[in-house]
Amino acid sequence: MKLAYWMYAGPAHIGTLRIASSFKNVHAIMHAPLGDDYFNVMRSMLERERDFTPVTASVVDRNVLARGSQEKVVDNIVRKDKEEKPDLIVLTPTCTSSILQEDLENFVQRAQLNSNSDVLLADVNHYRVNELQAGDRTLEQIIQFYLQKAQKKGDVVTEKTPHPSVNIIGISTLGFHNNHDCTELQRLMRDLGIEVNLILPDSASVHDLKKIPSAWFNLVPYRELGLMSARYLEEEWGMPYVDITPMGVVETARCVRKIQQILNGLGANVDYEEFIEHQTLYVSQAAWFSRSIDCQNLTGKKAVVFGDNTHAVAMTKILAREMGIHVVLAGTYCKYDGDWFTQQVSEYCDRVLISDDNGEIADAIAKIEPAAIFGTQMERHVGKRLNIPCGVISAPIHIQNFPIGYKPFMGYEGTNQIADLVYNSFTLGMEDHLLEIFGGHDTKEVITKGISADSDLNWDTEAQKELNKVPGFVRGKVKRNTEKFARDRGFEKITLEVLYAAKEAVSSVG
Amino acid sequence: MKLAYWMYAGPAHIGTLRIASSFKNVHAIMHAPLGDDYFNVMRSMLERERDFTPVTASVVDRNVLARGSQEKVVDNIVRKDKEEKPDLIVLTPTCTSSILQEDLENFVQRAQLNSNSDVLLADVNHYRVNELQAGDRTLEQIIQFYLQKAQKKGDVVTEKTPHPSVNIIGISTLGFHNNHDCTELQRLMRDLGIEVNLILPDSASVHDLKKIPSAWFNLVPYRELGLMSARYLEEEWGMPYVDITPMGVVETARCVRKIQQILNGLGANVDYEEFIEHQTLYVSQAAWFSRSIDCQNLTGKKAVVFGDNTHAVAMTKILAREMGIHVVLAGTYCKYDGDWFTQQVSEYCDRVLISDDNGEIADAIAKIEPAAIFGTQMERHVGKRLNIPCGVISAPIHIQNFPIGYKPFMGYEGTNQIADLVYNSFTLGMEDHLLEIFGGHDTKEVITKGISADSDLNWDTEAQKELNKVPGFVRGKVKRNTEKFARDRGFEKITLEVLYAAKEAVSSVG
Amino acid sequence: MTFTPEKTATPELNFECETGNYHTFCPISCVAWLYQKIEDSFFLVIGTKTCGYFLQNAMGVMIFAEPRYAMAELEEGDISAQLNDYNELKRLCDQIKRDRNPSVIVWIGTCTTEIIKMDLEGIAPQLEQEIGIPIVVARANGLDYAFTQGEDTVLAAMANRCPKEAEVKQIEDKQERNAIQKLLNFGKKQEETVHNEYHEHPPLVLFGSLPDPVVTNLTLELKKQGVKIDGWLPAKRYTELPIIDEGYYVAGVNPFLSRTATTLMRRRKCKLIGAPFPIGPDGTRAWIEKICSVLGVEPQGLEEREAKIWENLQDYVDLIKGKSVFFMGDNLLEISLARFLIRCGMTVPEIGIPYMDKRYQKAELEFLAQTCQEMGVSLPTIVEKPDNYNQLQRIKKIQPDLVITGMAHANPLEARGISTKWSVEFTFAQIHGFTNARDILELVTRPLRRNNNLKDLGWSKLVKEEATL
Amino acid sequence: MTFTPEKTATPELNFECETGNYHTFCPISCVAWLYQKIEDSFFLVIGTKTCGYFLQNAMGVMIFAEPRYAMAELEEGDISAQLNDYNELKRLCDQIKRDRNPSVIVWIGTCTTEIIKMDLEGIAPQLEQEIGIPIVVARANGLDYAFTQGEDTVLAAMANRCPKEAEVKQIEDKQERNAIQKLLNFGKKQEETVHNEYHEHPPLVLFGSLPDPVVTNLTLELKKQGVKIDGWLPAKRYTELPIIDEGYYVAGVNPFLSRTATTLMRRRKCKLIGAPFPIGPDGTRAWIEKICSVLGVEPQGLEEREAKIWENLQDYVDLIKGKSVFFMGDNLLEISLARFLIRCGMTVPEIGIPYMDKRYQKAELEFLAQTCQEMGVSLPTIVEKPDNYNQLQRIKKIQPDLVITGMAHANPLEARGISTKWSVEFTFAQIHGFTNARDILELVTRPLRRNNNLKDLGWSKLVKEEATL
Repeated sequence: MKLAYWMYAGPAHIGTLRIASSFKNVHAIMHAPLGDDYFNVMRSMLERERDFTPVTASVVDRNVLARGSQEKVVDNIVRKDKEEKPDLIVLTPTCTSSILQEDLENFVQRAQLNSNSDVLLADVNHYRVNELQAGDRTLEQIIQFYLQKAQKKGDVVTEKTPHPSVNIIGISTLGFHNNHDCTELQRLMRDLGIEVNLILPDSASVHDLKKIPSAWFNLVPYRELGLMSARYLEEEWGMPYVDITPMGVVETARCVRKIQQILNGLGANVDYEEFIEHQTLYVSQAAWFSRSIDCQNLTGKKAVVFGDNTHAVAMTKILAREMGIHVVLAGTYCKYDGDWFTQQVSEYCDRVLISDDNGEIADAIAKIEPAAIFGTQMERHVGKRLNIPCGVISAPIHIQNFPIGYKPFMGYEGTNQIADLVYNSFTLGMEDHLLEIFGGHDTKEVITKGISADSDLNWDTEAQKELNKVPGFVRGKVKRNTEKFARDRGFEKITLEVLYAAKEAVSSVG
Repeated sequence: MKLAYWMYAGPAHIGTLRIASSFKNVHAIMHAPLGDDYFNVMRSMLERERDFTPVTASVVDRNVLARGSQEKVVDNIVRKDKEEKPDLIVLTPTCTSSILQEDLENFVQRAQLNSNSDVLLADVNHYRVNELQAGDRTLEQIIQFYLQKAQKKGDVVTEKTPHPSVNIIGISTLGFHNNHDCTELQRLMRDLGIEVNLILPDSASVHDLKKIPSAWFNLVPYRELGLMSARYLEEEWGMPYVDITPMGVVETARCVRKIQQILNGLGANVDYEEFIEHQTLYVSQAAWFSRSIDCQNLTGKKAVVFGDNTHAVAMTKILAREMGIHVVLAGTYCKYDGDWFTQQVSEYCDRVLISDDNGEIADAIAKIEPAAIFGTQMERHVGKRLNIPCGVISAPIHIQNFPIGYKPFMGYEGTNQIADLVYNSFTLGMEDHLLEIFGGHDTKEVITKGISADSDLNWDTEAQKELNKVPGFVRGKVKRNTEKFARDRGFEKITLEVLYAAKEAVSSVG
Repeated sequence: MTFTPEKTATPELNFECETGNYHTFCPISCVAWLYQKIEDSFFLVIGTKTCGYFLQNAMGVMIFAEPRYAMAELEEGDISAQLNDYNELKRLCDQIKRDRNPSVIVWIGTCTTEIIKMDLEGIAPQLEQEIGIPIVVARANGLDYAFTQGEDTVLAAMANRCPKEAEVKQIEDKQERNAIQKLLNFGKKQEETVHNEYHEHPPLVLFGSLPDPVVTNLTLELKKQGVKIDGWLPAKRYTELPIIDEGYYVAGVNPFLSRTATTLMRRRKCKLIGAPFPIGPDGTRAWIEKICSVLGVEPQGLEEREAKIWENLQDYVDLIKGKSVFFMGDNLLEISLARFLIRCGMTVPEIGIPYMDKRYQKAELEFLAQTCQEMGVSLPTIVEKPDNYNQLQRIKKIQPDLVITGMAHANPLEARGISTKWSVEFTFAQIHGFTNARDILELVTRPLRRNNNLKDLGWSKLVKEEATL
Repeated sequence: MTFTPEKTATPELNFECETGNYHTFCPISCVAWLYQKIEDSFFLVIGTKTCGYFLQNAMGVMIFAEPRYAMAELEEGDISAQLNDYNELKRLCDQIKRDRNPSVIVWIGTCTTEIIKMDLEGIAPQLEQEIGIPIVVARANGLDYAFTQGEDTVLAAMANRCPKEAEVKQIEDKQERNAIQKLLNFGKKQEETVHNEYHEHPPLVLFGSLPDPVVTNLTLELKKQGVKIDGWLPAKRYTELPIIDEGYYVAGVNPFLSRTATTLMRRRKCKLIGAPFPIGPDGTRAWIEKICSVLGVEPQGLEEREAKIWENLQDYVDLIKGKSVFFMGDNLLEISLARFLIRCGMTVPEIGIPYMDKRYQKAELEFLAQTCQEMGVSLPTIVEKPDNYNQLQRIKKIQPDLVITGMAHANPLEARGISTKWSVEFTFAQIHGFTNARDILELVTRPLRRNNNLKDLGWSKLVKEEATL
C-alpha cells in the first residue's frame, strides 16, 4: 500500500478510454462498478465536450458479482452495437473489475458473434501500468488490429503519397493542450510543404488506419503517447519516425532538420534551413525575447521544473538553453521512463528528481525557494502557499488547461506562448514582492475604508461567530445588509435570530 | 489644478508620436525639454521594439529658452532629413513647450526649404485634448495632407479595386493588443473575400495614402482612433465606413452584416449569413461557452467594467448579453465622448460612471464588491488590494498587454480569448475564496515547515530588523546562509556585523 | 398553498426499476464533505488508483495541497495478498498519526476491498488498540451503494461509536472526560440553563451531515417550537459525538440515510421519527410538525411562517411555474426536490433515482403524492436504477424545460438545447430549512434565467446534426 | 590593485561637450525613490499631463494604487493665469493634509512652472504657515537639470531646513521636541553611550539618498574606523533631519549632488570632504581614507579589506577583464562606475554624461585618470551632453562589448548584437560600499553571462537589414 494524497498519472483504464473515445465512432464499454465511469464527467466538463462521451459502464453490482459478468457484458456490447452502430467497441475493465479475473477475451469473442462492430479487449495490466502507458499500448493495439485486418483483406495502402506526407501520432482527448498543438503542427507541416496523411487517434476513423503506411514518416510529438505505435510501424511497416518534440526554438529546429533528413533520405529534395532561420529570427518572437532586455533581467534566476517527460524536458531545455535561467531542479513523475529523462536534462539542471510523490516535490520546492516554478496544477498550489509563481506546463489536466483561446505549446507560436508564460511567471512574482516590500508605504486603508467602516450596532458572540463563517467575499455585504435590517427595525443588538431574519428579508427583495 | 495620482489617457504629444512612429519612414521631432522624450522608452520597452524609435527630441534648455528655439528646431529637422531621409518629418511640442507660443508653423516652413522630406506641424491643442484625441487628429491631418498633395498632382487613385476591398484605420504602435487584432481582422477580411487595401497608420508608407480612395470602404475598429479620418474620407472622398467594433460574437456579426450591406450597396452580391452562423456556432467556441455549464455557473454574478470607450462598451455588452453576467457598473475615462458611452451601455448595466479620477473608480469598486472586475491595470491593482480578480481589457498600456503569444480581442479568435479571460477571472476568484473558506482545514505548515524551521541561533534586535528589510522572497535564504556562516564560525549571536560579514562571504561563493 | 397534515386519499405512485447502466458518483465522494464537516478526522480511502483519481478529479478539490484525507493505494502485492494487510495498514496509519494526529481515522472500504475480501472490520479493533486512535470502518463501495449513500455507511458506522448515557456518566464521575470537550460544551450548557424555553420532551438526536450554518438554522427553528436537539450525528468533532441511548428519538435530515436510521433503531434502540425531509418550506414545515407531534409539542405559527417564505420566493416561483423538470437521478435527494418543485408549480414527468428505500422515504413519498394531487398535476414515474440511454431517448421525446442530471450529461444536453442543472450542486449547496429554500430556487432558475439573457441570440442548438440522442 | 592616495602625475582627461540631442529621464524621477526614502513625506509634482504620464509609465511604479506622491496637474486656466496659484495650491495641499497628513510636503517644480514663472518659493512660506505643514520647494526641472540631479535640487532645498544646534537646544530645553522622535532616537543614544569606540572628531554629516541597508552598511564601515556619522541628509523621516551647523564636515555619497554640496558650504558654512565616491572597493576605500584623513583618524586594515573584497569578486572580474564598455550617459554615476570597471580590467572608450561638475567630481576624476594609468589603459573621452545619434555611429564603429545606456536604446542595440545594460539599474540598485561591489558586477556581467548561455544559438543579429544605426 502507498499513502497517496494526490497522483500525477491516472489509472490504466483512463488511458484506454482516452484513445477509444478520441477515435471517431468508436465506443468503449467499461466493465466496472458504479461510479468508476467518471471518465465521462472529465471529458464532458474539462473539454466542454458537446457530444455524449462514447463510453458506457456495464455496471458491476453485488448481483452481477454473484452471477458472473459474462451475460451482462455481452448484452451491453451487443446492445451498444445496435444503438450506436460504432465501427469498433473496446472493452476495458478497471483496476477493480480486473481483479475478478474473468475471461474477458471470451466475452469479447461471444459478443463479436452478434455484433457488426469490431470488438476488442484492451490489453493492459491495470496494476502494472498507468494511464500514459495504457494509452500508448491501446493505440498500438488498435492500429495493429486494423493493419492486420487490412493485410488479411489485402487492402493496406502501402504506396507512398506523391508528395511528402506525415502521420501525426499521439493527439488525444484530455491531452494537455493537444488540440492547439495539433493545429500548430498542421500549420508547421503545411509551411514545410508536407501533407498530413492522418492524425491519430484524434477524430480519426478506424477505417482509415489501413492508409497509415502511405505516409512518408510518422511524427510523435509527445513521448508519452504514440511511441509504441511508431516503433511498431517502423518494425513491421518500415516507416521512419521523428520523436523530437518541437517545443522551443531550438528543439523545433532540430525536429524540422530531422524531418528534412528523413525526407531527403526517401528521395525528396528539401532544404528547411532558410525557413528555420526566418522563423527563428523574425517570425517567432521567442529568440528575440531571449535577447531582449526583459529576458536579460531573468538571467540566472532560479527555477524548478516538474511535469511529464515531454513537457518537463522541453521546458528545462528552453529555460536553461534559450533563456539563461538557472534550473535548479528538473523532475518528472514518469518513473517508468526516468532514464530517458535523466539523460535528456542532466546537462541543463543542477539536480534531477524522478518521483510521483507530491509531498517530496513540494518539500524540494520549499527548500530551493526558486523565483518561479514550471510544473503541474499540484506545483501551482504548492507555489500558491509558498508565494512563488508557477506556470503550468504539464498534465495532470485541469479545466484551466483547456483554454478556449489558441494556446499551443508546440511549433513557433508555441515558442511565443512559452515566452509569455515564462515572462509573466517571473514578473508576477516580482510584482508581488515589490508590493510586499513597499506595501507599508501605501494607503490600503484609503481604498478599503468603504468596506470596513465601523458600525453602531452590537453583534453578540454567536452572531459574530456565524458571520465569520460567511465566506470573506460576501461577508461585508451580509454584515451591511443585516445591520440595515436591524437599524430599520430598531434592534440594538444583532443576535443569531436577527441575522437569519435579515437573510430572509433581504433575499425576498431579490 | 487637479490632484492626480494616476491618469488613464496620456498627454497629446503621445498621441501624435504614436501616429508618426507607426508610419514607415516617418520621423518625429519633439520640441521639448530634457526628459520629455520618454515616448522612446515606452515604445522600446513595452513593445520590445527592435528598431530605434524614429523620434528625436530637440532639447529645450535654459540657453535655448533665452535665445528662442527657431534655429535649433530648424537645424534638427534639416539634420534628420539628411541623416535618416524620412518621407515625412512631423514636428510636435509638448505641453511644456507649447506654452512658449513660438511660431512653430514658421519653423516648419523654414525647415521645409532645406529638406527633401515633407515637414508637418502636428495640429493639436496640448491643453484641450489628450493622447487619444490628438492621435485621431494627427492621423486625419497626415491623410488629408497627402491626399491634398496628390490631388494637386492629380495622382489620387480613385478607381475602386476590382474586388471588394477595405482600409483598416486605427492600428497603431502602443495600442492595446493592436497587432493581434490587426492580424485577426485581416483573417476575417480574407474569410469574407475582402482585400485589405491599406492598414493605417501601422507600417504604412505615406506614399500609399493616395491609394486610400480605391478601397470600397473603411473599417474603424477602435472608436478612439480613426473616426476623424473616416469621417473626413466620407465627406471629401465619398467613402462609406463601418465603425462597429467587431468584439464579441454579437457585435462581430453586426459588423460583418454592416459590411455586407455596404458592399451590396456598391454592387457586390455577398451573403455572409451562413459564414456568421458557422463561425458563431461551430468555429468560435464563445457561443458554446455561453451555453455551457461553466458559463451557466456565472449567471447573475456581479461585475464592474471600466476602460476606454471601445473596450468598456464591448465588454459590457459581451458580459451582459452573451454571458448573462450582471454588470453593476460600466465606466469609461473617455470623458470627451461620454454621451456615446452612456447611450451604448445604458441598457446593459445598472449604473454608468464617466470619470478619469482613479480614486472615484476605486471607491465605487470597493462599495460594489463585484465578483470580478474587467478594467485597466489600475483596476487590476485595486482588485488586488480588495482580493477581487480583474481581467485587463483596456489601455493604459502595460508590458503585460503586449503579449508575444497571439491574443486578439477582436474577431472570432478574440471571442475565444475573451471567454477565457472571463472564465479565468471568475474561477480564480472562486479558487481564492475556496482556499480562504477551507484554509483552516489544510496543512500549510506541512509544506512550509522546510522554511520556518526554528534555529538555535539568536538574532539581536538590530540584525533582526535588518533581516526584515530583506524582501520576503529571499529572506529565508539570507537567514539560512547567515546562520550557516555563524555556525561555521562558532558565533552564538547574530549581530549586524555578522549579517554583513556573512553576505560578503556568501557572495564570494557565487 | 396550505398544507394539510391529515391524510387524504392520495393516488398511488408508479415505481419502476430499469436496472440500467447509469452514471452517478462513487459513494467514496462523501469523503469530500465529511472530512470538512468533522474537523478532527482523517479519512483513509483503501482502494485503487481508480478511486484516487476519481477523488482528485471529479470532486474539484485539487486546490488543497494536502487535505485531511488520503488514499491507501492498493498495489499489486496487496491484491495478490503477498503483503499482510494488517502490517500495511498499520504502517500507513502510523504515518498519519505522526503527521496529522487526528482524533479518528475513518477507513473507507471500496469495491476492491470487497472483492479481495479485505477484513477491515476485523483488522480495525486490533489496530486502534495498537495506535491509540479510534478507527471507524465504512464500506462505501460502488457494488452496494450509490453516491450520497457513502455518507450513510459512514454515519451508520459512527452511530455505533456514540456514547451511551451510562458510559458518559461513568467517565464524568471519574472526572476523566475530555477537558477540551467540556470547554467547548461550556457555552452550550449555560445557554440551556439560561433560556429554559424548551418543552419537556424525550431526547432528540438528528442525523445527517449538514454545513454548520444549516445546523444552527434548523436548531433555531426547532427551538422556536420549544424543541431541544440533544445532538447531531455527525458533530463538528469526533470527540463530540452525541449521546445516543435506548428510547431516544432520532430524525434524519436527508433521504439517503436509511442504513443509519436502521442502525439507530436496531442497534441503539432509538425511535425514528418518519417525516418528509426539511427541504423547501413545505418539507421543512412538515418535518417540524411531525417532530412536534411525535414529541407532543403543539407547533406555533408554522403556517404563517411557511406562507411568509413562499411570499419571498414568489419572483423565482414565477419563473418556473408551469415548466417541466426531469430528474435523471443521482444523489437520492430527487424525491424531496421534486416534491418542492411541484409545490412551486412545476411538472415532473420522471424521477430517476439510484436507490429507493420506500420505508425510510415513506412520509416523503406520501407527501409527494399528496402535493401532486393538491397542485393538480400528474404523478411522476419513479425510476430506480435508471438506464441513462433510455432516459435520453425519453428526454428527446418529452423536451422538458429542465433536466437535473449528473455532470456527465449536462454539457451534451445543453448543446442540444436542453437546459440542465447539475444534481451534485444540491448535494453541496445549503438547501435545508425555511431560509435556504430560496437558494434551491436560485440554482434551479439559473439556467432559465441564463436562457432569458441569451434568448434572442439563437444559440440553443450547438451540434451540427442531431446524433442519436 | 592597491590604491595609493598620494598624488602622482596622472595624464590629462579629455573632455568634450557635444550639446547634442540626448535622452535621459526627467529630473522629477527622483520622486520615485525619495518618497520611499522619506517615510513621512508627500511629494507634489506641479506640472503638466506630460510630467504625470512620465512618472507613471517610465518609473514602473504603476503597481501602487495610491502612493505618497501626486501631480498637481496644471490645466489651461492655470497656464493662462486665470486661476490664482496660491488658492489652487492651497486647495490641493489641504486635501493632501486631510487625506494623508504628511510631516512635509515637497513641491517639485517642473519646466512648466519655470516657463510660466510660477512663484513657488514665494507662495510656500505663506501656505505652510496657513496649513501648518512644512513645504519644501525644489525646482527639479528639465530645463536646468538631468535625471538624478532632481535629488540634488530636493536635498539642496532640504539642507536649508536642517536644524542648527542652537535651535534644537532651545527646543529641547522647552521639552517640546517631538516625542516620537525622542522615542525613535532612544536606541541610538543608548548605543552611543554603550559602545564608545569612536574617536573624538568634529561632527560629520553625509548627504545623498541611499536605501536603509546601505546607510547601515556605510555607517558600520566608518564605525570600524572609529568615525561617527552624526546624521544623514535625508533621514528616514523628515522630522529627523540632521543638525547641520557651521564647521560641520559633510561628505557626499553620490556624484550628482554638487548643488547640495554648494548649499551646505555656502549657506550652512560646512566643510566639504572632496573624495572619490564609495562605489566599488577601490572607491569605497578611497572615500573612507579621505574622510579619515580629514578627520585626523588613522584608518585600520583598509588595504586588507579591499584586497579581500577583490578576491570575492574574482569570478565576475574574470568575465569582464579585457572587455570594453561604452557609457552613453544617463545618471551621472558614469565616472565612478567607469573607474571601478577599469580597475576590474575593462577598457572604456567613451563616457557620456549629461552634466559634469569638475569641481565636485575632482577627486573622482583624478582617481579615474590614476586608475587608467595604473591599469595601463588609455583614458576615456568624457562627453558632456552627448548627441545620441553620433554616439550610435561611434558604437557601430567601435563595437564595444557592453553599452551602458538609458532605456530607450537598449532593445534596439541588443537587436543589433550589441550587449547592453540599463544605466537606470545602477540608480536603483544598492551599489555603494565594499559589500555591494558584487552587486554592481552582478548587473554588469548579466548580459555577458546571458551571452555565454545563448552563445551557440546564433541569435545575435535580430534585424533584417542593418538600418543606419
